[in-house]
This record gives sequence, C-alpha cells and structure tokens, in this order.
Amino acid sequence: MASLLFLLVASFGIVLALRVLARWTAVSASPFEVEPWLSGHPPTEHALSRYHARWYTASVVFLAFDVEMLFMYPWAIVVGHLGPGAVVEMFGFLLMLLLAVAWARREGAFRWA
Amino acid sequence: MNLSLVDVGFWLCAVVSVVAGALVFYVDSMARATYALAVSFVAVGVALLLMGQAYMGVIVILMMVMEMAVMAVYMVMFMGMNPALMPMSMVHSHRSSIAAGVGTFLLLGAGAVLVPWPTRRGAPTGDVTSALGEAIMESHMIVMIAMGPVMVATIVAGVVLSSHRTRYDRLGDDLDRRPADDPQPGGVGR
Amino acid sequence: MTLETVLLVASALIAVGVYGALSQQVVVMVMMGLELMINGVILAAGGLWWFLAPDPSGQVLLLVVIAAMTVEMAMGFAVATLLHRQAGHDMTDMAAELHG
Amino acid sequence: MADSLPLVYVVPVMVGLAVVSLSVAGLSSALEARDRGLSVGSGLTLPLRETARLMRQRPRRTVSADRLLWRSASSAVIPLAVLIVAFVPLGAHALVDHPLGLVWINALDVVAWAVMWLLGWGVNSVTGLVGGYRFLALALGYELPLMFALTAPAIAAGSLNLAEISATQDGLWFVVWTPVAFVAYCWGVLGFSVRPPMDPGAGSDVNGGILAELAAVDRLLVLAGRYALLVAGSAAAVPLFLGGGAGPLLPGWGWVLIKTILVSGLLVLAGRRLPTLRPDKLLELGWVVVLPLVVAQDLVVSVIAVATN
Repeated sequence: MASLLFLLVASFGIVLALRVLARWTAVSASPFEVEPWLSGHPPTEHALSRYHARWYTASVVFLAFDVEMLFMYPWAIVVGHLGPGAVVEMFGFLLMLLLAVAWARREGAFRWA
Repeated sequence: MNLSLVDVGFWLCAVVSVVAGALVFYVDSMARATYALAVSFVAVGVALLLMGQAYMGVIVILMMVMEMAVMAVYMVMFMGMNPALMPMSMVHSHRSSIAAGVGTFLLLGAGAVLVPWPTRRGAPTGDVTSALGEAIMESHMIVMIAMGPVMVATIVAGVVLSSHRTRYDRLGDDLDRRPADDPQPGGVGR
Repeated sequence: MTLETVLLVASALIAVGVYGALSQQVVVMVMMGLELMINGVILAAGGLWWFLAPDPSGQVLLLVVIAAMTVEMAMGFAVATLLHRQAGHDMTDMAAELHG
Repeated sequence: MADSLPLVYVVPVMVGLAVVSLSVAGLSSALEARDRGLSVGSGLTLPLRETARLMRQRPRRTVSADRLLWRSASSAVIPLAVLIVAFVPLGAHALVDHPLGLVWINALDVVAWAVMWLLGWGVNSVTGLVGGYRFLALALGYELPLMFALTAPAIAAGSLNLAEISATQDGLWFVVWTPVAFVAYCWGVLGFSVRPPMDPGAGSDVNGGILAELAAVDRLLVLAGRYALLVAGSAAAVPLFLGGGAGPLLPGWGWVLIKTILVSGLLVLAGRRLPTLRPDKLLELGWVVVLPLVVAQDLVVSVIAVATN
C-alpha cells in the first residue's frame, strides 16, 4: 500500500511539474478565455441542455448485471480446487443472467431509444 | 498515545469520506455532487483496505466509481435545471432534515460509544478472498442462489420501467417485424 | 482506529445521508442520500467484521450490502427515467418525436 | 506485499512508460504521415514536436467551464496509466505486488469512465459533452466483456496476483487457450484508452469530443495520457496472457518490455485498419455477441482448471 501511495503522489507530482514548467515555457501563462467552438455560432444555452443520452435502459441492465462481478473474482480463485459443483453453480447463475439479457434485447434495451 | 500509519490513514479517510459526503448536498453543480459522492465511496473503500479487507476495499472502489459515472449522467439529464450556471437550492424541510440528521448521528454515535462491544473472537484467515470464495460456493451458497433471481428480476423490472417502447412497438403486433422498428438503426441484425 | 471510532464515522455518514434523503426534492438526489447511508453501513459492517468476528460470513454480508446497493441504484434510475418520461415534456420525448 | 520491488525502481518504470508511449505515438503518426504521402521521418518525430508546441502554446479556457473538474480530469490520465503499470510484474515482481493486482487493474480501468466523462463535462462545450456521453455508451458495451476476459487468466491460475498468474503460464501462454478473452481484453484496452477504433468519443465528427477545447499543457497531458493508457493496458496483457517475463536470454523485465511494445504496436496497427466503432452499433454487439462468447471462454477455462486440478 505504501508504494501505491508513493506512486500516486509521484505521478501527480510529475503532472504538476509539467504544469508549472508550462507556465514558464508558454508564450503567455494567462489563459485565453474563449467561447466553445460552434462553427462560429454564439452559444445560447448551456452545453448540457442540448443533448440527451439515449441509453438509459442499457445502463440499468448494466448496473444489474455487474453485481455478478462481486462474486466472480472470489469464485475465480477457488473454482480450481472446489471442483465441478462450483462451475455448475456459477455458470447456471450466468446463464440465468444471459437469458435476462436476451429478453432485454428483445425489448430493445440495447438500442437507442 | 502512539499513532500508527494505519491510524493516520484511517482518520484521513474518515475526514475525506464525511466531508465529501456533506459536499454532495452543498455544491451547486450536479457533476460535482456526484463525484463528491464517488470520493466518499473511495475513501470508505480505502478504510476497508486498512481494515484487512483487501477484496472488499478494491471492489467498493471499482463498483462505486463505475456507478457514479453512470449516476452523473442521470443527475445531468434528470435534474431539469441547470445549476452549473446558476446556484440553486432544491431543498425542502431544511430544518427538520438537519434535525433528523443530527438526531441520527447522536443516536447511532451514542450506540457506537456506549454499547459494550464484545472482544474479538477468532482471527482473519490468511487469505480472506479465497475464504470468501469458498464461503459463497459452500457454506453460504444460498446467497448466490438467491442473488440470481434477484438480479434477473432487477433487469426485467428495470427494463420494463425505463423503456418507453416495448417489443410490440419494435417488432409489430405479431412480433414478426424484421428488422425491428427503432428510432435509430444499429446493433446486431441490421 | 478502534471499533468505536469506525462506528462514529459510519454514523456521521449515515446522518448526512439521512439529511440528504429527507431534504432533497429530485429523485436522483434522494438516491444520493440513500447511497450515502449505505456507504455508512458498508463502513460499519467492515469495522464490525474486522474488530469483532473476522470470519467469511461477515464478508458475505458485505457483498450482499454492496449488491443491494447496486440493485437499488438500477431500480432508482429506472424509476427516475419513468417519472421523467411521464412528465411528457422532457428532452427524450422531443428527441423521439424528431425521429418519428 | 513484502515482494514488491524497492521504490527506486519507480524511476526506470516511469521513464520506460514515457519512452514506450512516445515511441507508440511516433509509430502512430508515422503511419498517418505515410498514408498522407508525407515523409515517415517527420511522422516519427511529430510527438516530440507536438510536445514542444503544446508546452509553448498559450493556455485556453472556455466561458464558465468547470475548471476544477476539467483540470482534475486532464491531470488524472497519466497517473492512471502509471498506477496500472505499477501492478504489472517486471519479471518475478511488480512495483506493487498485491494479492489482488488483477482486481486493482479492473478498478483502475473503471476510473477511466470518470476521467473521460469529466473531460467532456468540464469544458462546457456541447461537442465535449457529446464526446463524454459517447465514451460512456461505449464503456457500457466493452466493460463487461473486459471484466470476464480478466477473469479467464484468474481462473486458469487460481490467483488474482499478477506475478502468480504469469508464473503459472510455464510453457503454455494463456493466449493460446484463451484467445477470445485476449481479444476482448485488447478491445477493452482500446476502449479505456480512447484509441481508434474505439474513439468515437474523441471523433473528428464532434470536433474532437472529449478533446474539444483542450489546449496547451492540458491537451498534452491528455494526448500523452491516452498513449500511456494504451501502453499500460498492453503491459497488463503481458502477465495475463503472454507469459509475463518468460523468454530466452533476456532478463524478465526485458521480455515484459518487448511484449508490451509488440502488443501496443499491434493495437495501434489494428486501430488504423478498422473503422471507428460507433456506440449505437456496438452496444448491442457487445452484449449479445461478445459477452456470451467471453462467458463461454470462461466456462472452457474453468472446466479445464477443474479437470487438471
């Protein structure tokens, strides 16, 4: 853990050093404030008000499905010596989920809607 | 009082998690609120790491960062106004909520301090993760078995609630329209 | 780091969560409050495991808490989407009409 | 974690990551230059010249950008890559030799979700935000196959420690009998490093998407960080699928380096050959074709693991 912490600090330190260095090397350190590029149109609304994600249903399916990873990793390291029972149990579980995914697909959960 | 590195780390995590948690309801920006909650979760994950639960710590960080990334989208899309540009207060019954919060803290905190906790029995096994793997496959198999239907039910209920077009809208009344009629083409079978 | 301090921090997290869940108007913000409460529960359960009974059962319990939280999020998002669609004047519907 | 490499090794590892990332960037721009009929040499040196240009450029910011989140995101890409590399064993040991190295790598690649979306959000530009949403939509497609692909070596080795996983592949690399997992993993690496063909989030049709409005040192950190993430992901593939430091003559770290360069070079080449994969096309493909294939791969691996135990 200590070395992980050290690396975290060191890598952010490098980033910070680059930022400080850029203040010296740049033609001017004061940021140039611009409007976002919109082919010359002036922005009239905030950026987020013009777009809507179309994959809400897919994200719900994703959140439900990814719970399975909680069980998958501890299972992965013991399946070798637990034997066929563990394989059957986990893949039965996954098959059930994949059937739910197939059902969700028929409902159009993975299409833009 | 001798303070070990673990103690320092824990107090750091404690402060970060509570402050970030409070910021969720203080900051004006929806993205900042969501990512403050993510920081709070990461701090709790690190605290779990310090308490000898490596797998739980990492998996909390993994799951929560992922979920907060999705959460941010919902925050931005469904808040219905634009607090990134204008500060907002979307709070009701502010005083009673604060009272409830303080009351909760006093009650739980008093319990934490006053309950005569038993001493630790047993010691952690050498490899907590593989012990966990064996537990969910053998002694606590019922958890896995129960979780399967729960997740299937979540997928089904979630899809039913969140999609506004059903299979009949897509595939026709006899479910035989191919390719399906979707607002935007894509995916498999197109 | 003792059991008492861990539980105190967990109570603080739960208390902030209670405040948020009660005071917020928007569904997604209420969910954030609930999640903060579950965050406290995760920390408390982890502390109890470590300081009282470090056997695998406690870890399985933690897994269930995390799983419950994820399920809560999925259902919360689904309900939020439903409410938003029912409102009838949201961007999603407008976008769908444009495609018509 | 007593087996972690001493901290002095941080310096060579970071320098190595920087040099390999620069070389991969050079390869990419040299191929680009060749396709445009320019001299290959000018392409090879382009990353260095770009670095100098961006360090010289005046910083820019957009009106009412969320500067805290934008700066945090552009600062986090390179540290993310460094942390992934920290878990990769260079021979017998890694900088951070954690029993759950594999889960850590998964957790770190998920942090890319947050970072890339914040890059798009912070700028307060519609093209940036669209890029962020595209990235997330793509992530919903590639992440589960990536997770199951990561599980395959763990099942085969019965461990989540990367050094143990690479030591188990004595003689027979996992890539030989887990090819589907390897491909799904590489697909995920291209996804979280936002490299072609998984780069609609940074596509030119949305004015650079998450890269829109980034200038000067901010842009340098993100562009360099994308290559560093690609290299870090390729480096993690080495202990997972390619036998780690196994190889004749050279020491372990030498082989890890060579294999990393080969994998990241191949990923750059593949990116130039394939069309950009759009999230609306890919989401369903990822869920109903790739995901079951990777699960089937895991089934094969676990049956073999049970049979040989």
